[in-house]
Order: sequence, then C-alpha cells, then structure tokens
Amino acid sequence: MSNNGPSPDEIRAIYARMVLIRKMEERLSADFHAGKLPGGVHLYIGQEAVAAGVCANLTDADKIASTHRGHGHFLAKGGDPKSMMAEVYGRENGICKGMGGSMHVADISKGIIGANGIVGAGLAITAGAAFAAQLDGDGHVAVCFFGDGASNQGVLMETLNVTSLWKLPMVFICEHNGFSEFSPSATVTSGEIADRARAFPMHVNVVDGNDAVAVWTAAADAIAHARSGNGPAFIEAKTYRIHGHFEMEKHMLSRPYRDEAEIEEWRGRDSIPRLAAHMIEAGIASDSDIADVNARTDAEVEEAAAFAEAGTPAGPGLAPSLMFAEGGAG
Amino acid sequence: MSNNGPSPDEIRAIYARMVLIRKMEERLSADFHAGKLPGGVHLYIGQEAVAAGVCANLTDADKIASTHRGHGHFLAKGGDPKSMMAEVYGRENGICKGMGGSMHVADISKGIIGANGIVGAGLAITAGAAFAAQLDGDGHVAVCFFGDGASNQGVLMETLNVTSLWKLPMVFICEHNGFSEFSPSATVTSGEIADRARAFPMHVNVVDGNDAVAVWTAAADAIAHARSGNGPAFIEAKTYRIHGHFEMEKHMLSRPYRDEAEIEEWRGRDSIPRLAAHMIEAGIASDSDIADVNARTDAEVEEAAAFAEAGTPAGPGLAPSLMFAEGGAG
Amino acid sequence: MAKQRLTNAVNDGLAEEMRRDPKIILFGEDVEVSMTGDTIGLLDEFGPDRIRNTPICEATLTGMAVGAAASGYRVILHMMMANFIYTGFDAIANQMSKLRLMTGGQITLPITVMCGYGGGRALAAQHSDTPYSLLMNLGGLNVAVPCNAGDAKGLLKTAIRSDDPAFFMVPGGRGGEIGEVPEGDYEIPFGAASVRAEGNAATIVTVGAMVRHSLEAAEALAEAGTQVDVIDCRTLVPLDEDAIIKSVAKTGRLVVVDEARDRCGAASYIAALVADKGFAHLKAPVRRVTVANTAMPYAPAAEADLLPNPETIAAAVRDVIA
Amino acid sequence: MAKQRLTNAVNDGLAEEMRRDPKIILFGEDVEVSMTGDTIGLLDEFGPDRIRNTPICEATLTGMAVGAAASGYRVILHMMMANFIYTGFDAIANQMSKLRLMTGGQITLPITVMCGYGGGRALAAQHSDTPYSLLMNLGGLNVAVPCNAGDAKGLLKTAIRSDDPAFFMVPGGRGGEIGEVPEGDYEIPFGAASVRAEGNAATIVTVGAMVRHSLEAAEALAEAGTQVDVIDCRTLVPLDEDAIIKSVAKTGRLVVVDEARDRCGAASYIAALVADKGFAHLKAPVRRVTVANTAMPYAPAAEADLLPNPETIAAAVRDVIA
Ligand SMILES: Cc1ncc(C[n+]2csc(CCOP(=O)(O)OP(=O)(O)O)c2C)c(N)n1
Ligand SMILES: Cc1ncc(C[n+]2csc(CCOP(=O)(O)OP(=O)(O)O)c2C)c(N)n1
Ligand SMILES: [Mg+2]
Ligand SMILES: [Mg+2]
Repeated sequence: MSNNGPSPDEIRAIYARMVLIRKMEERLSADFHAGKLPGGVHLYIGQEAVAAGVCANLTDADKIASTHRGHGHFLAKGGDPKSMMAEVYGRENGICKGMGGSMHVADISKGIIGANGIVGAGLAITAGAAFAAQLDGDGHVAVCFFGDGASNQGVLMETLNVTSLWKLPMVFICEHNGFSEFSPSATVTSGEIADRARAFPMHVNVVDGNDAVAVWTAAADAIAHARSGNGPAFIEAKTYRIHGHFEMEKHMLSRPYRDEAEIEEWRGRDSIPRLAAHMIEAGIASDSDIADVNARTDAEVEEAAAFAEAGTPAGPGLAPSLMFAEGGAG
Repeated sequence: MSNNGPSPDEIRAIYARMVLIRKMEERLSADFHAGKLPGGVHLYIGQEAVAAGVCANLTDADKIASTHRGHGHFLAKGGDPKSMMAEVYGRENGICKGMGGSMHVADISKGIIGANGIVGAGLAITAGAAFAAQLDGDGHVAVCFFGDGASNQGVLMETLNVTSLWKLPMVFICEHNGFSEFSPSATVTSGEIADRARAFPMHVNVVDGNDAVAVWTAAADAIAHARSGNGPAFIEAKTYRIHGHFEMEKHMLSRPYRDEAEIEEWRGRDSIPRLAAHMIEAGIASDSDIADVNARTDAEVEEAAAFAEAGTPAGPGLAPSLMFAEGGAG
Repeated sequence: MAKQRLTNAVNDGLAEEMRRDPKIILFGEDVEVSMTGDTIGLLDEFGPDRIRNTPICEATLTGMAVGAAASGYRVILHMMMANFIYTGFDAIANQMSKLRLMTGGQITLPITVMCGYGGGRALAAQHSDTPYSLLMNLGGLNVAVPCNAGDAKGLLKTAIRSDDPAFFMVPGGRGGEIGEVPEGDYEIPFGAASVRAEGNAATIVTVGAMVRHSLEAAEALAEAGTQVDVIDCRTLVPLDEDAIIKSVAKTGRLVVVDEARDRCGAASYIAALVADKGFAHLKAPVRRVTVANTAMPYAPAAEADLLPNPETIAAAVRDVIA
Repeated sequence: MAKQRLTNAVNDGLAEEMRRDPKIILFGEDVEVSMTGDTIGLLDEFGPDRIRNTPICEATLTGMAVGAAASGYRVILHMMMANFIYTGFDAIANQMSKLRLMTGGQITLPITVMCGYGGGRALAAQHSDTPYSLLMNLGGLNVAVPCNAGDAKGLLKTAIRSDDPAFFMVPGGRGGEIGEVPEGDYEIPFGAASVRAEGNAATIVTVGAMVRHSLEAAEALAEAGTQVDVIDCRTLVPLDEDAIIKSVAKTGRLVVVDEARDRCGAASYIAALVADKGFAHLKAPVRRVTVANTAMPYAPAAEADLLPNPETIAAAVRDVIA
C-alpha cells in the first residue's frame, strides 16, 4: 500500500454511508415483502464496505457504472436516497422518473452512469467513460462495479485488453460475493478472477471486501494509479451476499442453494459492526456516535420512504416522449 | 515435452501436407489475380507448419474449427483439395456446393466443422464440439484455430473458463501471425496472449509456429493432455502472414501497413524450406524426395484446378432448399 | 386432460423428451436451481452430463449449442430471458441461422433455444423485450410461441424433435397460468395455427400472451353482437399463412395483435402478407395493435399503457368493422 | 456539384464534422488503414486521441460508444460490416436503444454507428446481411441508408449532429460508385424521403442499393409507357410516412423493394403501414420485392438470383397494375 489509509473523518463518513445503504435496503426488503414495490429488488446487504470504501475516493466528476444490485453503489457515490427510493417505487419523482426502477438507478449529475440489468454490460460502458476521461485529461477516473458472475462474461477480457492497451483510467471492482445468481461461484468460475487481470499490464489487488478500511486503502491506490495516467487498475473484493439473489427468490425456488450455516458465518463478518468496533477501538467514535448515526439514518430512510410514497406513480404517456433527445418515438 | 517428436514418416507426411497447402494457395492467389474467383481469398501462406503440425496429431473423429483463413486447416485435416478448390470457385461440386466459398470450407465427414467469417466465432463452436466429445467419452478432441486478433474477442476468455471448469477436451491453437487484419498485433493486443490462458487451470505452451517439428511436438502433448481427460490445452504459435490480409488488399489500400523488410525477414524463416533442410540433414529425405513431393503436389493442384474449372457454377434455386433440414425456406 | 401450470408442462415435456432420446442435452444459466421451475428436477434425473449449469457467458452458450449440435447432440439451450439472447446474438445470427446453408447442407442443427419474453411484470426495459421479429428476419430459425400449457408442451416436443434450430419462447408472465394439458405423448405441428374463436365480422391474428387478451376482446365484442375469428399462430416461423388468408377471405377485416414493438414486428409482417395475398378479400384497413417503438418502462401504469389489452384490441376491431 | 465516390463523400463528411466539433471522436477496427477509404487520412489530421484503431472486440466497442457518449463525447463508431453488429449486439439492443428511457431522459447518446451492408459481392452469408429491420424493431435508434454519394454525406452529417443514436448504413457494393455531391456544408434531414422518379401508375418505395435497381425498373417501364413514382426513404427511422401515403393516394398501387430478407423486413413494415393508413387508396395487392428468407450464398449466380433486380421489380409493378 502506498497510502496511509483513511483519516478518521473519512472512516466516519464511510461508516455513515454503509449504515445508510443497509437501512435503505432493509426498508426496501420490508417494502417488497409488504407488496409495496412494483418489481423485484436485488439487495446489496453484506457488501456495503465495497461500495462505500471505493466511492469515498471518488468525486462527482468520476464516473461509476453498476449492476442489477446497484442501490449500494448509487448511495455510496452520493445519489439521493429520496429519489432512489421513489424510483424503486416507480414514481414520477424518482431519479429516473419511474422508468428504470431498482435495476437501473442512475444519476448523471453525480457521475452514476447507471445500474444495469445486463450482467457484464457495465464493463464496456465504463471503458467508454474511461476513454472520455482520458480525453478530458483532468485526472478523472471511471469505475466499474461487477460481480464474480459477470467476470465470466467475455467483455471482461475485452475491456482488460483495451483499457491496458490504451492506458485508460478505468478501475475494475470485482465484488466476489460467492454467487452467480443461484450458482455458487466455484461451480461456474474457473481459476482466480484476479489472475485474469494479471494477464494484462495493470495494477491488480485482492482485498477483504468486508473490511471497509482495507477496501478504502486498496481503492485509494488503484484510483491514484488510474488518475495519474498509469492505466487501469483491478481490485477483487471478497465478500458475501447475505440476502437472496433477489427478494422474490423465497417465493420461487423449490429448494435452497446454500447453507444457513454459511450465511450465519458471514453475518459474523458483517462489515458494519466490524467497522463500528474498529472506530471505537481506535477512539475515533463512541457508542453514542454510533447510535447517532443509526438514529439519523433511520430518519433519513423514513424521509425517503415518505417522499416515495407521496410521489405520483409514473403513468401513461411519458415513455414514448423519453426515447429520443430530439423528440418523437420515431 | 513428454513425447519424442514426430517419426520420420510423420515428418514426411507433414512436409507433403505443407507443400500441398502452399501450392494450392499459390494457385488460388494466381487465380484470384487472374479474375477467376468470385470472392476474395485470405491466404495462409507462411503459417503452414501450424496447421500441418497440429492436424498430424488428429483423426477424422477429432473436430477442428477454423477461421476466415481456413484453407490450410482444411487441407491439413485431410479435406479434399479438389472439392475445396471447387468451393472457392463457387461450383456445385464444391465441398459446400458453392454456398460457402473460401471463408467457409467445411467437411463434416473429416471433422472439419467449418471455417468461419466471424472472428472468434470458432472458439465457442469448438467448445460445444469439445462438450460433445466429452459426452461421447471415446477420447476425441476438438481443436480451434484462431488468430492473435481473435484473441481480443471476449469469447476467448469465456471458452477458457468453461472448458477448464468442465475439463473439456478442447485444444486452443492461437496463430500469432503478427496482424489483426491491417493492424500490427502490438497496436491492438496488450500483454502476452498465452498469459490469458495461464489465468486458468490448463496446459499452456508457446511455440515457434514456423518450426513444424516443434509445433507437432507441442501439439502432441497438448492433444494427449486433452484426450486423456485432463481438460483443455492452449498453444500460442508465433508465426507470420506472408501474403496480405486478403489478396484484394493491394487494390484497396492506399498505403502499406508493414515493411517489405519485415516480410523478407520472415520469408527467410519459411517453414517449408526449413523443414526440407531438416529432413535432408536428418537423413530422412533426399533432394530428389523433395523434388518428388513438389512434382506430385503440382499435379494434384492441377487436378484440383481442373476439377474446379469443370464444375458447374452454383446457380439459382439451391440456397432456399438448403436452409432447413426438414425442407422449406420457412 | 390434466390441469397444469405452463412451466410444469414445459418441465414435463423436457423430461419426457430426455427420457426418449439419450442424445438430448440441456444447458444454461441456473438450470439446476431453476428460477421458474421449467428445468426443476432434471439434473437429479439425468445427471450432470446431460444437464449443465453454466457460467454467465451467453456468447459462448449460443456458440456451444451450435458446436454440440453439429457434433451429433440434440441441444436444448436455456437462455432464461429473451433480452439475454442479444448478448449471445452472434452465434444465433451469424452461425445458427446460416451454417446449414454455408456448408451446403452438411451441418444439421437440432437446437431448441428456450426463453421467456415480454413485459407486464415491472421488470423494466432490459428484461421485457419481445424480440421474435428479429429472429424471424434472420431466416433459418423456427420460432414457436405457445399461449397455454398444452400448446407449450406440444410445441416444445416438436421443437426438440426437429432437426432444425427453433426458438421456443414462452410468455414471461404466463408461466404460472394453469391450463389443460393432454395426457400422453403428443406433438403440436409447426405451421399449424389454432382458431381459438370463430366469427364472421373480423379476424384477429395473434400469438403468445396476446391470445388471452384477444379472446377477452372477442368475448366483449360477442356480448355486443360481433363475432370474430381469433387465430393463434402458435409458430411464427413457419407461419400458417393459409389459416390467416382463409379467415380473412371469410371476414374481410383484419386486426393483428402483437406484444412486440410495432416497427418491423410480426404484426407488420402478417399485415403485409394479407395486403398482398389476401388483398382481394380486404374490406377495411388492416390494423395493428402492438407496442409503441419504445423501451419498456418500469412503472406498472406506464408499462400497461404500452401493452395491448382487451379494450385496445376490441377498439381496433370496432374500428375496422365500422 | 462535384463528382465523388460515395466512400470519399463519407470521408469528407467525417473530416468536416470533426473539424467543426472537437467533441467528436471516431473509433473502430482498422479505421487507420481504412479498407474502403471512408476513414482514410483522419488519423493524420485528428490524431490518435480522436481517431482510435481498436482491437477486434465488438461487444466492447458498442458498449464503449455508449459510455463515451454518456460522458459528453459525440461518438462515431465504425463497425465495418453489418454482420459484425451481431457480435456487439447487446450494447446496441439493451443499452444504446434503451438507456435514455431507463434513465428518465438523463442520458443523451449522440452516437453514429457506421457500417456497410448487403450482398452482391460473393462475400457469402456472414458478410452480406442487411439487418436494418432488426434495428428498426428495437426502438430508440435512427436508421439512415443513403443510396448515393450526395445523400451519404448529407445524411451522415445529420446523424453525427443528432443527439440521438443513429445507424448510418452504406450499401456495401456502392462505395465505389460516383455521384454528385453538393458543394459546401449541408445536411439531409432525417424522415424526408426523396422522390426519385414520378408517375401515376404505381408507387415503388425503396431504400439504399435498391434505389438504383428501382430506377432502372422505372426506366424500363417508362419505355413501355408506364410511369411510376420511385420513393427513396433515405431514413427508415424516422420514416417519411406522408410521402409514401401521398404517392399511394395518387397511384393506388404499391411495390416495396428491399434488399433485406422478407420476413419482418422494412418492406413488410412499409406494406403494413399502407395497408392501414393508405388502405382507402389501394387498388391492388401490395407487393414486396425482397430477399427470400435465406442466408446469402457465395456463388454469384446463386446470390444474384436472390437479390431484387430491375426485372423482378418491373415484373412486380406490371403485376399490380395488371
Ligand atoms: C446477460 C445476462 N445474463 C443473465 C442474466 C440473469 N442474471 C441476473 S444477475 C445474475 C448473476 C450475476 O452474478 P454476479 O455478477 O456475481 O452478481 P451478483 O448477483 O452476485 O451481485 C444473472 C445470471 C442477466 N441479467 N444478464
Ligand atoms: C466479428 C468480426 N469482426 C471483424 C471482422 C473483420 N476481420 C476479418 S479477419 C480480421 C482480422 C483477424 O485477425 P486474426 O484473428 O489475427 O487472424 P488473421 O487474419 O491474422 O489470420 C478482421 C478484423 C470479422 N470478420 N468478424
Ligand atoms: Mg456474485
Ligand atoms: Mg493475426
């Protein structure tokens, strides 16, 4: 590591962001099971340290692309909880006017060029954003979050090639959360994912994705590498998806595809209490600070939900008018 | 190397095959420039040692898939020169009834499941054939020839993953001939291609593609590895394309994309005289044996050209009837 | 006749065919756990040689289907949802649909590609497409689109037994719907439309999920005294042109209902066919009830507004008989 | 007016636009050497930032076009030949055509995708497709198909300047053909068909490479005393419906000529449109002169047999006026 890790302020901000992601998603989970959401939701619970640790190193001018499991990335990059919640509710006041929904939350003004329902698609889009960043020439980077499952899509190798060839300022963040939908990673993924990146001239690192400080530190290096014109960087973050692939799965699958014991084991490594313990131990936060964060976040989530509930459901007519910048559905 | 290299008989057979490929293509080149061919041709001249060295290790029950530059693979795998020539002429007596042409020569009875006009497409098709071979369970393999340019298509990584995951009997033969169409490899390919395979659990080797004996030896190992159920193997053969990307290029391009000196240098490493010298030195062929091969091959090429010339140009009506096995153009 | 969910009928069809023919293999993403239930239990019965759960790599999966089929296997490729065929589109468009011609008929490709299609479930733009017209334009591919459990099983069997590549596309929202399924083994032939309702006033031609909406429209019209033919194409390639023309010869009026986007959709092809071969019979403009040329929005009301429904279908019929 | 080859007109158009707008970038495979000459010299003038010769990786190229455009650049993506768009189809079908809607209009995608399409040069099945109808069905994409050098340059400029994604598809066999190109800067608007010949007996609607064949057919017909309208759509999305309907209102007879395969092709869409909105004017069946639902064979005579030509077009016209 060539940096000294996050400052106390940074750690506190990361922690707050992780709690926000967790609580927003717990709310979405409850809302889903209460039948309040129009579509399905893929929750990020358990992986918060990755989004928060990485995005703490980014500015609004840096871009991120994300996955079907994109709430965490959206919130970590500074997306507004209210308009995200409204989007998932399918409301006109949603960040995408209710047109995208959970799988497609995006806020261009924050550099969030979009979650994506197509596994692997974000990689090429990010390479394009990194190309743009290189041409802009002002040191911005483009970061792609993608899963271990997505790592089996050929577009990974293609983007490793083109970004290293052109020294594009792209940062690859592979979130190895153990599953490719309902398939345990080992049953679909051969070899080590980081080795795929090591076949190319780039900065590569593997990190504990449930350790926010470690993620921040690795990301700081990777992003600095990319920012300074040295080309792409790759981080494989080992983590675990605590909830199902999507919340609907309990109603759909006829048998489980993983052990409860495994889930419990990973709950024991939960990045949020872990970071809280670290902060207390390091004397940079007290129990009451932690309680404050929780309370503030609860209020923020309440507010987001109220905003969403109050929004008008997106209705007829809007879609065709949104297809073309220059008007008309063609 | 775990084998002792090709036997004298094998070497002589490889040599004869290389000469056949060379002379067939020199004829096609002349025919093209004489305006006798309906479409374009991508010639394999300079790379003969790869196809011949690899295919000498295969039987008709083994499958190969090939590229737009497929004449050499077709002939090396035992495809009939007459029906290949007729195919390139667009005749009804062509191996594909004149429907495929130069880029699509195939002979299923010989395990040649097809040349392919789509760069990289053969990789996934071969993985499917390797899957079939695994299910057949009788030790056959499926071999894919592909270029350095094709190695930048993501399907390479996808097939490396799935074949190593499932231990499929697939052999990857990357023919690194210096160019991806008109782009020198270094301008489009980052890192070492063989390293892409090394990221997966498989047998990987890099070989001088202009040395037929070295290719045979490496291929024998790789194919034995795959045949015995150990999963895929990968060979990167370094070689050079002596002719243009296609014969048409002289008429199309406004400026050269490579040095004459470079071409001359590689002509100096021509695999055919090199193998001849080796045979003479090793005492397994005499000058007059070499002359015999040349003479016999000239006659064979003449015969193939005569067969093609005598064929009826494939005409109307055939195409729609060939679309479906069960009849009708749907 | 037994009552079954469509997805269970498909599951039975797959198992029955795999029992019949040991050369059948099936692979795709998460076919082991089986989200919709269509492949459930197959791994247990047929083992990991014949049922393979794959990595996410659609470009390779479609290509592998071609390679395995060209090597003597009868392949069922499970692509989950129709939007994912785009990711594997090269081997569909450049290989599967063309190789037989390109090899002068040497290659036979007995491939069935399965997927769910269509909207109506707030899955948003990337999980709601109805892309059969793209496949129809490629040539070389059969396309079956069942509307109910019984047809699903019969068409699936025909697809699997065929020596040609076929897409078997199930309406995404209909997997849970219960319908009659004949006992025993049966095939439903390709290219044979089913006349689901009869009448002289107009012809509705449709397919897949839109059959039910069309039948509801027909019922509503019947209550007002208008009887219409409702023709379910069942397969879009081959298409039962005769059934369509015959009906239009009787009614003189045609409404085509299609869940796909309008432009160059199946509806426009069917309308064009009739405007050519059935022109002499036509007494009114040929109407298409389709989806605007728009990606599918997430919000349910926005989505519903785009999809044909019994009211919009009935309105189109009233229009052409006015 | 200067005389120029189509590919040179395109080359000039690219250079002029890149001089005008520094935000324009162009990338693709072998755009440096430039096989057909359309991108020749651009690297020298604009440098490697704005002109990038790429590896072969179509799936990434289409996705990068989206990412770079979403990040403020005006992207020209050179895809060489139409068949290669299938390899990069995901980012076209699931991203380029949908992201604007999915983001509620946040994303603007000024992308021009260039490629050659069509048969007639013995390039065989994998290099001869005419896939515009697939793009037309996706929604969210404009599609321009010039038939001559002057239009090529003008339509290209409109495509590049547009804030929406557009495919600019050049007839593969026409790059070398010489035509008039207006001096100075000009755009040809999207959605404005060009009436290339006029007559009252029938309407031919066509596009791209088929315009010339249709004009030859029109000439042959004229010699026999039959005058026809020949309408060149110029853009298929948006489509100049008014021009088509107006002509059919005059002639009452329609032949649609299209180099694509017939099923769900542009011709069937145009025929369907007229069978709906222009039905009252129609005096005869609407004929389509298209390509059988077949992959393109290699042998020239087999290929030529499938493509529309002046004789088959004239025959169809004689048929509808009989
Ligand atoms: C191209 C494509 N194929 C398949 C799917 C269905 N699908 C959605 S998520 C998913 C698994 C993704 O796994 P991973 O990349 O590890 O992300 P995770 O869900 O673990 O966050 C699959 C197969 C899809 N959305 N897109
Ligand atoms: C998918 C696709 N993209 C682009 C092309 C055009 N093309 C034909 S051959 C070729 C270069 C291939 O290079 P390589 O794989 O190294 O093979 P080589 O020509 O050197 O034998 C290209 C770009 C194509 N045929 N298919
Ligand atoms: Mg995962
Ligand atoms: Mg090469």
